[in-house]
Amino acid sequence: MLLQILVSGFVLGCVYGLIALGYSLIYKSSGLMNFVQGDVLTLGAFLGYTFYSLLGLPYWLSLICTVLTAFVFGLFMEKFVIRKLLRKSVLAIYIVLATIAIQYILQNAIQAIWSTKMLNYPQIFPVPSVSVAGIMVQSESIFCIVMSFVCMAGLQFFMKYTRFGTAMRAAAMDAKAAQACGINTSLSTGISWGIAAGMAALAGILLGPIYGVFIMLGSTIGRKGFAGAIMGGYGNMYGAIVGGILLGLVETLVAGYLSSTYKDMIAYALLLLFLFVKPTGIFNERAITE
Amino acid sequence: MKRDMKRFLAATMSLAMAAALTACSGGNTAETTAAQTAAASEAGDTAKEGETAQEAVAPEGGEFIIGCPQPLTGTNAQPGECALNAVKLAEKQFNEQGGINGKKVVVLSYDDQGLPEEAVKLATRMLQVDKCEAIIGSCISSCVLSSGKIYNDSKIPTFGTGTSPTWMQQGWDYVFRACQNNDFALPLVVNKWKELGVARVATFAGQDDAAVAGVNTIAQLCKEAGIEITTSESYAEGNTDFSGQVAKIISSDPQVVFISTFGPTQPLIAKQLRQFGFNGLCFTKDLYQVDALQVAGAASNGMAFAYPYLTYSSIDECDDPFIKDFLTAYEAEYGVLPVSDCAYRAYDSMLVLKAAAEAAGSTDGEAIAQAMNTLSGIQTLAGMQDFTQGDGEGLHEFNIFVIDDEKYTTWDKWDGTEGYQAVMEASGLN
Amino acid sequence: MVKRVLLEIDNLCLSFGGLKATNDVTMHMEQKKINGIIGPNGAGKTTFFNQISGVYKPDSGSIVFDGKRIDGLKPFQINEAGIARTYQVINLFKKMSVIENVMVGMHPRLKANFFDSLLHNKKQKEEEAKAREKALDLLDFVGLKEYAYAQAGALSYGQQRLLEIVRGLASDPKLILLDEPAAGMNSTEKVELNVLLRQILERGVTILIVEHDMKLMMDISDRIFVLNYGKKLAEGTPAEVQKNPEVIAAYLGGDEE
Amino acid sequence: MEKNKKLPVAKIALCMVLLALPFLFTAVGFQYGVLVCCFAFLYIIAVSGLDIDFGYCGQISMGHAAFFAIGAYGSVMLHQYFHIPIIFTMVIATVLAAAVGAVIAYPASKLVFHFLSLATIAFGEIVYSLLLNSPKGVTGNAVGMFTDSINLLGFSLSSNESFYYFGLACTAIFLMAKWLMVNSKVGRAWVAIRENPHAAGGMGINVTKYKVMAFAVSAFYTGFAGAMYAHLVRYIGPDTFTQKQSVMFVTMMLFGGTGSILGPIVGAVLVFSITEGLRMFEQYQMLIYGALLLVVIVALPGGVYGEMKKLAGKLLQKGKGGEKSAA
Repeated sequence: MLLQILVSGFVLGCVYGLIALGYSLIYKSSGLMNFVQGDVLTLGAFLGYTFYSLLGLPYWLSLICTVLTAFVFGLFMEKFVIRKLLRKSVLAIYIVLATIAIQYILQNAIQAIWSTKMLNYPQIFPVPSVSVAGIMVQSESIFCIVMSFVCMAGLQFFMKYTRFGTAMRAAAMDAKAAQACGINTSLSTGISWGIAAGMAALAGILLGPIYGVFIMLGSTIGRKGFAGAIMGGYGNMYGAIVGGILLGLVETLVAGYLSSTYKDMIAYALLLLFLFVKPTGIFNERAITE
Repeated sequence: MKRDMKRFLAATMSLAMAAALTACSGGNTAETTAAQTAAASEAGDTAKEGETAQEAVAPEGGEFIIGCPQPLTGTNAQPGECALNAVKLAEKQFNEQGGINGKKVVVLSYDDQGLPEEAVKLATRMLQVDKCEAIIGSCISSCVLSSGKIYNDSKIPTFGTGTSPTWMQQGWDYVFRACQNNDFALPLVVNKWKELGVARVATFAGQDDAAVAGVNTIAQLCKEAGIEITTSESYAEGNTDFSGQVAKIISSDPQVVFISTFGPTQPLIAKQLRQFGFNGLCFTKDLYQVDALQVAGAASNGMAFAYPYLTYSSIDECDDPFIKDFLTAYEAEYGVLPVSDCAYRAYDSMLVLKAAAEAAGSTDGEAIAQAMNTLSGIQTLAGMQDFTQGDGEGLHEFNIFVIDDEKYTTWDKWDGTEGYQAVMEASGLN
Repeated sequence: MVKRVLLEIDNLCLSFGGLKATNDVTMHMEQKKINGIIGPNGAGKTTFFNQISGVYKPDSGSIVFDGKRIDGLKPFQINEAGIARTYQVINLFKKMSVIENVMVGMHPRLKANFFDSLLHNKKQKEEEAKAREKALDLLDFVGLKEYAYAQAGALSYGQQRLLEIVRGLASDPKLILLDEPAAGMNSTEKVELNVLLRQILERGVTILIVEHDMKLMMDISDRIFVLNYGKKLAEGTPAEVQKNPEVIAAYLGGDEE
Repeated sequence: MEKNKKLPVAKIALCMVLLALPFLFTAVGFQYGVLVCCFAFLYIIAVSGLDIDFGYCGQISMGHAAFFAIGAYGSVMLHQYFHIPIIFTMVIATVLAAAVGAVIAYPASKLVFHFLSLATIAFGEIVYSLLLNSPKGVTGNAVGMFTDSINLLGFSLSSNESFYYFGLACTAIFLMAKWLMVNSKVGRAWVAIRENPHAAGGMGINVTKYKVMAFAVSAFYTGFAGAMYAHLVRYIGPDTFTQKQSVMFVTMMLFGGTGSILGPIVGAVLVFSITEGLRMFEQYQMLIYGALLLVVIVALPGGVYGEMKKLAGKLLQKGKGGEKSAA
């Protein structure tokens, strides 16, 4: 049973990690906080369902379409709301409130468009589940793990070594200084919000086959992803995945061995412990000192 | 200066709109309600009620206003929507046959978002502002529980559409139920377990009122029947991964798993139980919905439940003529079949309300309440309802359904088939 | 008048990851004198300054102020002990009015506790009135009285500098630390500053200035300490320091070693 | 700070209207308005408290529903299990909420924006799950708890009208207390911490102590509002105290404008009446609410009242023209 719990805790942790990557990316590249990640995940699940089941595109194509649509949604969200507010040099809390407003709009727009029925992905991989050390794991879950690590590595490489990635980090450190050396900061923040939305949608289309598609799919996972990002070290890409996996494992172990009723409570208590004792998280990330 | 003017306009605009919204929403008296329901109902609504009433027998005088608070947003939006559609369908059908006691039926719908606080606020609003004379209540038991007292004190007959026993134990004479009470259905389930020689049961429950009440009843009945509860796990609303709980359930080696959940969690728990290796018999508290069947697929085989009726993915699957008429009318009206059984619960409540009003010969609350205790043999989707036992409940016996080969069947038909053998074997019962 | 030492700093050391920002510095400062600390950029002046005002905690050594050890205390405790400070980069409360900025400076001296403030009782009302009046006097002292109710952020650069000094004086300190007060000032403003510092001295407040403007420090300070690479290079009257070969070498860039 | 030389006539007129409001509503046949006002009062108190914590002291809190719950459940449980008269249980529960606020504020005082908001979210979630699965079902878990209405000196406030006057009095007291606190040494210390915590420390303000004080005071306000809520609705369940409620408090505060006495009042009344008003759109209710919220945030980032104040300030400035504004 322990192995069973560890494997499924790891899978859940990777899902949290994927969301945490989005949070850390936005924080690292724009110093902002975005509450919409969870609902973009739901949007991704519904979009994936539409492309894959309704329009009948092959899975990999619907995956790309979903991520692109979400990327554009992230860009528009940044361009028409966040940048407008940033230009008005408004209190950071108003930007958070704007993302909460977008959250309400997104949740209810999804319900209006796709109705409240629970939708289902037909089987994606020929082999329904694979046995890992004697434990039957759904093949979609394994695909989800692989994609999480691919995203983590890709993002870390992108942020550290590519020209555009460094420009993003500079923009976050000090927008004025970055603009002084010719970095189009608004474009870089836009791209970072786009990538974050794309990744959340990716998590959505990955989770669709595992959990089914319904309105409230993303809300709790979004919050847990944020917790994972902080525990790993807010703004650090490795930290996001490690924090997410840690949270996933702790949650599943607590549910299995301690008590399932207080599972969430213990997870949040662990987060509080991290925040009070080591806010910079496992990777001691000081992306942006306030 | 231009930018300031724009900002000033925006500020006054939002002030003015807020005032207008409160005034018109609060102050709407009976006349505007028709316009309001027309505006609020989905696009799928057919022609204005006014015209259709003219051709059939026109209800002569006055209106019978029925309030219908349901969760139309949030996690329980799906059952809420089905319940509202069924009540609107009943409203249309009743008005075509001359309304109730000659009065035109007017249904006002509200969204309580599944929150008890909203239900309480709505209750005051429905009684004081919109003057509702009957309530087809929320399918969320905690909402019925929080607002029931207000309806009862104002002598307004209320039909809760939730299945938890709690809100019928408060001694409210004006609150009735025309759908399943878990405390009546679950003894059948435990008797079946005794029949099969089940000795070890595990339970898995949500944390909402109905789920917790269901698990407590099962625990009580099992203690009496000498069946051991190996473990009782729960999950927080919004969670989708139950691997920790499922692993614990399986390691406690139960013969049967009782699942007390609601809405989208049913297929998730079914899939994860099967995936982790438990292929034995499972019982769910409420109906195992048809959309859960589609999502979980083969994992739903071996899921049983005691319930008055089923939901169908196509009309011809249904063999009960009364339900068939309802489904055809529902599909004609909304273009889709009801996914959640809350549509049946709400429709039956309207049928019973109509029968009680006609028996009492008036739409007055007290008269209807008195007439209720004399009602029996009311033909509804759930079969014959009988309220003469005086406990305000219409349904007392149910049949047990099972899912075999991804389709609904009754327990008797399923008994002895090879699917039955496989599940019994997996449960260690033969 | 007997020469009483107000601030005794002995063998102060602080290093940031190997870099010795303050390297075994010993300084004794007399009361009612203008003490100046000079040194080339990066000599560790501000770091030394921040250890006195409690922003950094020294690794070793002691700071004794008016007979009491204060190294390692939190900034607000050091302020209560009687040391006020200004900042190199202006740190005013921009959205508050000018007079409020000054009244915030008086915070440690106001005795009203939470409940007095909640009830606005007689004791609190009197204290507030006295504080407001004192703030107006202080503002008048530097000629900012007419802007009392304007927003601090709206003042000119020079005026904000003066406000910061007055805010420091508001808590009746025994010692005020001025961090490069002359930065960005033209020559006439520097003369006015000199006059202002003398007036502050008359109010019985000892002054410690950190500045890298040699000429200004020479005619303002009574005693000068020279820092270089975190070490105390020299100490003495402006005349002595000017003649000191090591100081000249440090400034003209001809380092020994 | 506002100039307190308001015209006395306007003040008296306002009091008269507020006192007569219930009769006006019943005359017009809109008794529901009285209940709406009762809810508005308790939201004004809760949001004014949150404004002290954020608007003045600069500490964001996304978990204030937890204190709302401590006030509500504290009062109900004390009354139910210890049979203490309700008016005392309300006070005890409020003090309890403030104490818990102070305890949680101490470690949280060194956290900054993002981390502080997540810490408060986590605290809110912990309190919510404790309410839902309390040991031995003492909070009634999912079923919730019923309670009676307040009886003040033997006179029961069960009717909406009577609760209206109790609410009006409490709101007046709490707003007056906020005005007194804000226009004093404590208020100045808070604003200094909000403006520049580093410099505030340098000015002799014990930043941690004042941050904890601000958090505790705001928990006191929100706790009392929770107790009022419990005895107005006379039923409380865990679903009312979710993170959605905390977000509602923050939205009300920001909608009106922070750092002022009138801002939270305007915000609480406006947002509450808009959500009530949108009720007729049923399932599209939250969609329209989200869209409206977004439009107002982008158009009026300082909040409705905040922007009005700025605008009025500018008009005044232009009006005076000659006055020697700062060089």
